[in-house]
Amino acid sequence: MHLLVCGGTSCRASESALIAESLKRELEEKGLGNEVQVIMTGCFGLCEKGPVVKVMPDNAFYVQVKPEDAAVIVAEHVIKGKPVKRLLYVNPSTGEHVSGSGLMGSYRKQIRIALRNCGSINPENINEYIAREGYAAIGKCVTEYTAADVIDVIKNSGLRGRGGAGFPTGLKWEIASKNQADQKYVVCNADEGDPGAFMDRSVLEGDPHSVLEAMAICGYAIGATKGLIYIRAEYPLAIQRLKIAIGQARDYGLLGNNILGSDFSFDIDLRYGAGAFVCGEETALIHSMEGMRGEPTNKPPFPAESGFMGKPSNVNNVETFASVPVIINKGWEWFSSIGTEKSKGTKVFALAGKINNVGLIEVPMGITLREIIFEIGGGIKNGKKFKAVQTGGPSGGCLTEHHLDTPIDFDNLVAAGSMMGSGGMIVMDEDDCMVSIAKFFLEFTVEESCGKCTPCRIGNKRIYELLTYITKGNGTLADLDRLRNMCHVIKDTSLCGLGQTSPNPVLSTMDNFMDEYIAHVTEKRCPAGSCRDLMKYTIIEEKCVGCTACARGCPVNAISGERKEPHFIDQEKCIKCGACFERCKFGAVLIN
Amino acid sequence: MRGRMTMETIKLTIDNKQIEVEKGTTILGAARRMGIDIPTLCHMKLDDLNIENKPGGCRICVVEVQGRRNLSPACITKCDEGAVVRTHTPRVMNARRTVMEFILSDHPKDCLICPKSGNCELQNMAIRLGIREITGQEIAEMSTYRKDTSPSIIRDLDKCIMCRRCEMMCNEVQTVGALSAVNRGFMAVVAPAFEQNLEYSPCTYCGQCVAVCPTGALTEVDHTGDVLRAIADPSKTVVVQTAPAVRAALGEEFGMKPGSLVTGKLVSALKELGFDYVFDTDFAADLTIMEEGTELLARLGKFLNGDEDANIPILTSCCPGWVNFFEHNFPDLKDVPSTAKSPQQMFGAIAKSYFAGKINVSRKDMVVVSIMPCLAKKYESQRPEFSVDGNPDVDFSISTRELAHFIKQANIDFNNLPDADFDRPLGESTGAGVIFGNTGGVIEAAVRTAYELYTGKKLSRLDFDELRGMEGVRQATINFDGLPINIGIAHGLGNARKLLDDVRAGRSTFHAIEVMACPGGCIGGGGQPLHHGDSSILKARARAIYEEDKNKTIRVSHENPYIINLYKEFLGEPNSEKAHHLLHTHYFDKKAKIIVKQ
Amino acid sequence: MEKLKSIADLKKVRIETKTQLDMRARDGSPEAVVQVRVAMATCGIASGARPIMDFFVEELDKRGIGAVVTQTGCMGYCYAEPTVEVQLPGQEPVVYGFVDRKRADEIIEKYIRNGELVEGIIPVNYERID
Amino acid sequence: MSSIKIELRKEDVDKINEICDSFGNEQSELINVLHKTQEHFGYLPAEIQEAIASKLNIPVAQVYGVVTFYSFFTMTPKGRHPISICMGTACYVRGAEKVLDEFKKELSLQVGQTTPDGKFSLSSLRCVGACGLAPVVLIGEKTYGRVAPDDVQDILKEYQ
Repeated sequence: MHLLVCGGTSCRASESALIAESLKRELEEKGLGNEVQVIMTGCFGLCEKGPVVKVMPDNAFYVQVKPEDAAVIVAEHVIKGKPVKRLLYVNPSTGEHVSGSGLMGSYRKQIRIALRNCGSINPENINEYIAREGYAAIGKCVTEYTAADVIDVIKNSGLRGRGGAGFPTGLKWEIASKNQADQKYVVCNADEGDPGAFMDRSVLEGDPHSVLEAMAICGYAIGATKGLIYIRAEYPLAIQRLKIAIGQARDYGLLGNNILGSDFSFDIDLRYGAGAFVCGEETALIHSMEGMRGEPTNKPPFPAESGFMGKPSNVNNVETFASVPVIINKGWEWFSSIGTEKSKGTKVFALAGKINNVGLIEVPMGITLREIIFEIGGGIKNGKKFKAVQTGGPSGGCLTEHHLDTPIDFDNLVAAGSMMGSGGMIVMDEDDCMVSIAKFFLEFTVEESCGKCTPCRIGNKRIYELLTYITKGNGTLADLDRLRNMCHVIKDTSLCGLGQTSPNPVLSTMDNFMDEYIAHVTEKRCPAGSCRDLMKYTIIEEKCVGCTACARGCPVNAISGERKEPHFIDQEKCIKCGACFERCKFGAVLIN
Repeated sequence: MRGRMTMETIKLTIDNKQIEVEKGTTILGAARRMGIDIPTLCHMKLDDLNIENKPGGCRICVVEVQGRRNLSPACITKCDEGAVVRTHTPRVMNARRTVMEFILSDHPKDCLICPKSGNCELQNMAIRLGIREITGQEIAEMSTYRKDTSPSIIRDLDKCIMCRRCEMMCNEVQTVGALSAVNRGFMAVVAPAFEQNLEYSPCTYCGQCVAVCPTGALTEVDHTGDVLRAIADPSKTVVVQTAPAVRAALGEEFGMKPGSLVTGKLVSALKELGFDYVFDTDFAADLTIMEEGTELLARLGKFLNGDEDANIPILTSCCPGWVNFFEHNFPDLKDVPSTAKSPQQMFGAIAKSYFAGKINVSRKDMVVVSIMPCLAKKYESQRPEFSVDGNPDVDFSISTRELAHFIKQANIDFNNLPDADFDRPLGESTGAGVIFGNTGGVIEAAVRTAYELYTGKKLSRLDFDELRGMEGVRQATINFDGLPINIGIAHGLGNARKLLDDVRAGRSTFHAIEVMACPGGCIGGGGQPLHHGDSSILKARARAIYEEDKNKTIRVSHENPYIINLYKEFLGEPNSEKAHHLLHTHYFDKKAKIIVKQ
Repeated sequence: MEKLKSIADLKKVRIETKTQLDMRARDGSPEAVVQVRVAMATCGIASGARPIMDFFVEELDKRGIGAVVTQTGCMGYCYAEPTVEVQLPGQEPVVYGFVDRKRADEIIEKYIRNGELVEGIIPVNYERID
Repeated sequence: MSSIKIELRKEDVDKINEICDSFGNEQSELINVLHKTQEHFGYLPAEIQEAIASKLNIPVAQVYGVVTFYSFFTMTPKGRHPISICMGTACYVRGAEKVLDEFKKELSLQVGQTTPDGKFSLSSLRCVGACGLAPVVLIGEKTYGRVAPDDVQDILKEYQ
């Protein structure tokens, strides 16, 4: 028998280590030290109800356990085999105590659809994919469905594009299917470029066949025989696994002519991106695949009309494709039963930032940010206070605690001033300055702007300069109005999605954290204490013992004072490097 | 109107007014038809020439379309049925103004001393939008680039606004490929490979990039100072020649309507400026016809006799941009073009030999200036093979635009000048020489002479309408008294490339091909008054050239009495040894080469 | 590899592979083995998963334990990389996080040999659809 | 005359031709050709771009336009130990900027530069996807996770 004690940060904070100690002591006393083991584990994702103890193999799940409960758990459950009812987890929807494996579903917030095979099959072995119903969906399509049937299934499922704006996938396929041409293309957008997002890469590395199969299904539906995967060259492992997968699929005849004995033929090639974020935009991506600068062009014409080499092309991203085979296998009814009214199924997020359980998660649409951050994510690192979460990368915005209980779906995120984007989710705490965060994203956009249209090429640069100016304490209230106007014009006039969304990080932080902007311009103060130019280091006379450590460590000799006398920082000379603060053992250096 | 019946039309409302347009019309097109002048900057369309620049990049032309989330660029947004468009709401006007401020925030403010001042589309837009200040300029970084001066063109990319017109001209129209958008984002700019100087690129100096640049980023090298100094130098005899296309365009610089012929005023102005002799490049054009026409007939004769080395088709060689183009791109075909020098260089060679001798001035004391519609002529005049002991046949080549500035600086009231005549002997020309300024003109002039010399008959009709027009590639078969001669014409180097590819592949059935580098021919040259995207200006100039031809008493080159005299007194026969020495040239392989290191 | 020319061919591969995998996992079956799956996505490899995988392959062999060590994709626990899933015949798989050589050695000696859980378990916090 | 001449070693010309041939000398394969070429030569100097342009029959200006558009392509040789600091959001909020500053200071280098001895080059990249290890630094193939500015000196010492 094993007693698993949650060692996640949040449970540790509520004395889970003490609980483990108590359990061990109780077991020793009862002479069970060798038979029953107490193990500290990682986070169960139930931090709100922590500390958590799980008894194996009985699967009993105790919540909000206190150190003094150790005795009763050992005495009742371990020795007598009777679960301690009052500590058992209560299913919030039924109000019943739950034990055993029936409990699993109710506390597990994640459902893996796109990631269904990631971390379970060997991605370099096609047989393992086939063993998990792999290539059954394309088989079903070519033998049982017409192209129109396939489009209907996808339309009815309510699947929306996972790459950004959430355009209905079935509708996109339908448009491409209706455009007649001698050649059409299925394009997989694997140019994942959001800084802090790696969902697509994980799918390609963990389950490449699901994407290949889905592209073939799409080809069948729209009448294309050629597929292209546009993948970042910075993803060598994903490229390698895709190549292996394509090779194996060809060997089996699952790509190539007359797939599974049908009339349908389809093959896939790789095209490499070369480090340009704008190539995530589909027209830019197509130009890049044609060997040109990845500059976007006006839509219409949409790729469905005139895409790669001027032929009708359907572009979807990796995660969208990865969801397709399951929908065919399990039916649209099943898929559309998950999620919210307008956003069906699940979404993969790369959860990162100031959070305990950094990782890749897949959650049903409609889950709240609170559930993601405080349950799955295990709460904020180092017990700090939650401040904001950034979704949608450089195109998205920051959401605050007001949004914690908003169900997440495409439309709610847009209404809240952010967007789904590809699924980066970066958590920020009280130490993060929101003006600096906005500046960080703008720096990214400035670097990644293709330079074709004026607002994005010059406007974003001007926003970035103004944000820098503000974080140095030089801005005025009038600058904030100017900033907002520039943001609105850039959104309103830019050529492609990159420019049209690039001001979002600024606008959303202005909407939610205006007080921080005002503090920067009126008080010349950074409330989060992160803007270096606005920091002021002073020495508290009473605490300073005159050890001279700070003065010796100061790179610009800004600190003076006699030995054993309080020291003093010359603000004119100080470069705010923080060396004195780090060196002082007496807490005498104060940062304002 | 009857043809319209089958055309699908679309009804929409712009600024509360209804309009019905053909399907596929842009909002900009529809608005212009209604007299609503939506401002544009990067967009440029030369109707008839099939040239359009529409990257949709500047975002000045944005308008509000009801139901659309964002503003739409009028230049590339097609009209939708029932659309409601507004072009001057506060939202639109604020956006347009802010975008303009963005552009200006990254543009030098040295308008007063900019070569484009007064003729700058960006400046005009700033005036039109009433920009009075650029907020935040103090903290705005500007993108700066190395300046580059080539023999013909000055690039000051600090002034580039990324309209991409030059890139489009250089690649799509001319297929020269010297320029490309380079870098990304704020530092994106149009430049040659490795941001090297144009001299190290396959640039032909056709100047079409300069002709379309809306700002002072691309301008011509200004030689008017050199010319002024030469005129002021009492030891120099300064001879000027003026190209045919100049007289059909110069008036525009003085507010005259496009197509005004100003030959007489032009001669007066040049005399006022102090040139010692005012001559006409048309004279040299007639000379060119004698040489090239003779060469054509000789090669044709060989060809008809079944000689495999006959080198048919013969290609014209008057256009220096075109010569540069085939030296870079078709060096394997460098024996195909006529060896005749261009009129500018023939003139220089004759002026500094025949004429200098006649007036007893030594070569080094004679300065030959050319007024050209062209920037490649600047480069051509500097080719080493066109000089004798370091003394060039043509000392300075200035463009129509430079001449206009020169005239203004010299306090000459151009519009009220009396007409004057060219000096003799190098100022007399025929109608055939005049039409060199238009696409098709050189070959038409050559046909007039070749026909009469070949058949020994007089042409009853001198206007070959089948050789005229604005189609990029044209062909016609002229009946030389039973011998059908196939003529090909291309203007714009991209069109020339098509014909050259055929020649290279052995598919060409032409006996003679005329190529002019610039769309429309010399009337659309890179040194002409800026057309700012209005192709009706080019057409008016073309009409003026044909009008001048019509007004001439002599319209075939071989009847020019001064030409006849020149051969009699000096050259002997066309294609004589002396003529070859002075009036013919050879070409070089300028293709980039990879040398394998041992 | 032979081409799969029909749904039946595909089914055959599926059933064969499934049976083989099931046999491996079933306690008491002649093919039963310990299965070790190492998360070898970029994040895992960046955190040192490759030497850990090599360690399992070599050590299990050296210590005479019948096992299949395979690579797999991202399990999602980026904060706890490298992560390794161990499945003993007849039992639910257990995921271990922060696996270094020391912990890998412990996993072999305690968990694989004796079925004793060791520190570093990561509770699986998602449902996987089949 | 002013024809441009590029000097290249025979084996380099052969290699470039081989790469272009392997992509059927298709102009639309330019980016793939550049990838392969950079993989072989380590960088894409002007002469090599000229040779590619000539082989694929496209203007060299266009090749240069593409090379300068994509941040993956470089015209300067990387150091023997290329250092890349991840500047993805996750790394940024966990202090990647300070780590980058420290590398800049220690090596007296700016991003995109190589030390005069050719030993180190410094670049920033967007996201290596090891967000659990943020902030992340890559030196060659080796990944360093949870790097603090104080660790920088020690890391560099490994390459002394």
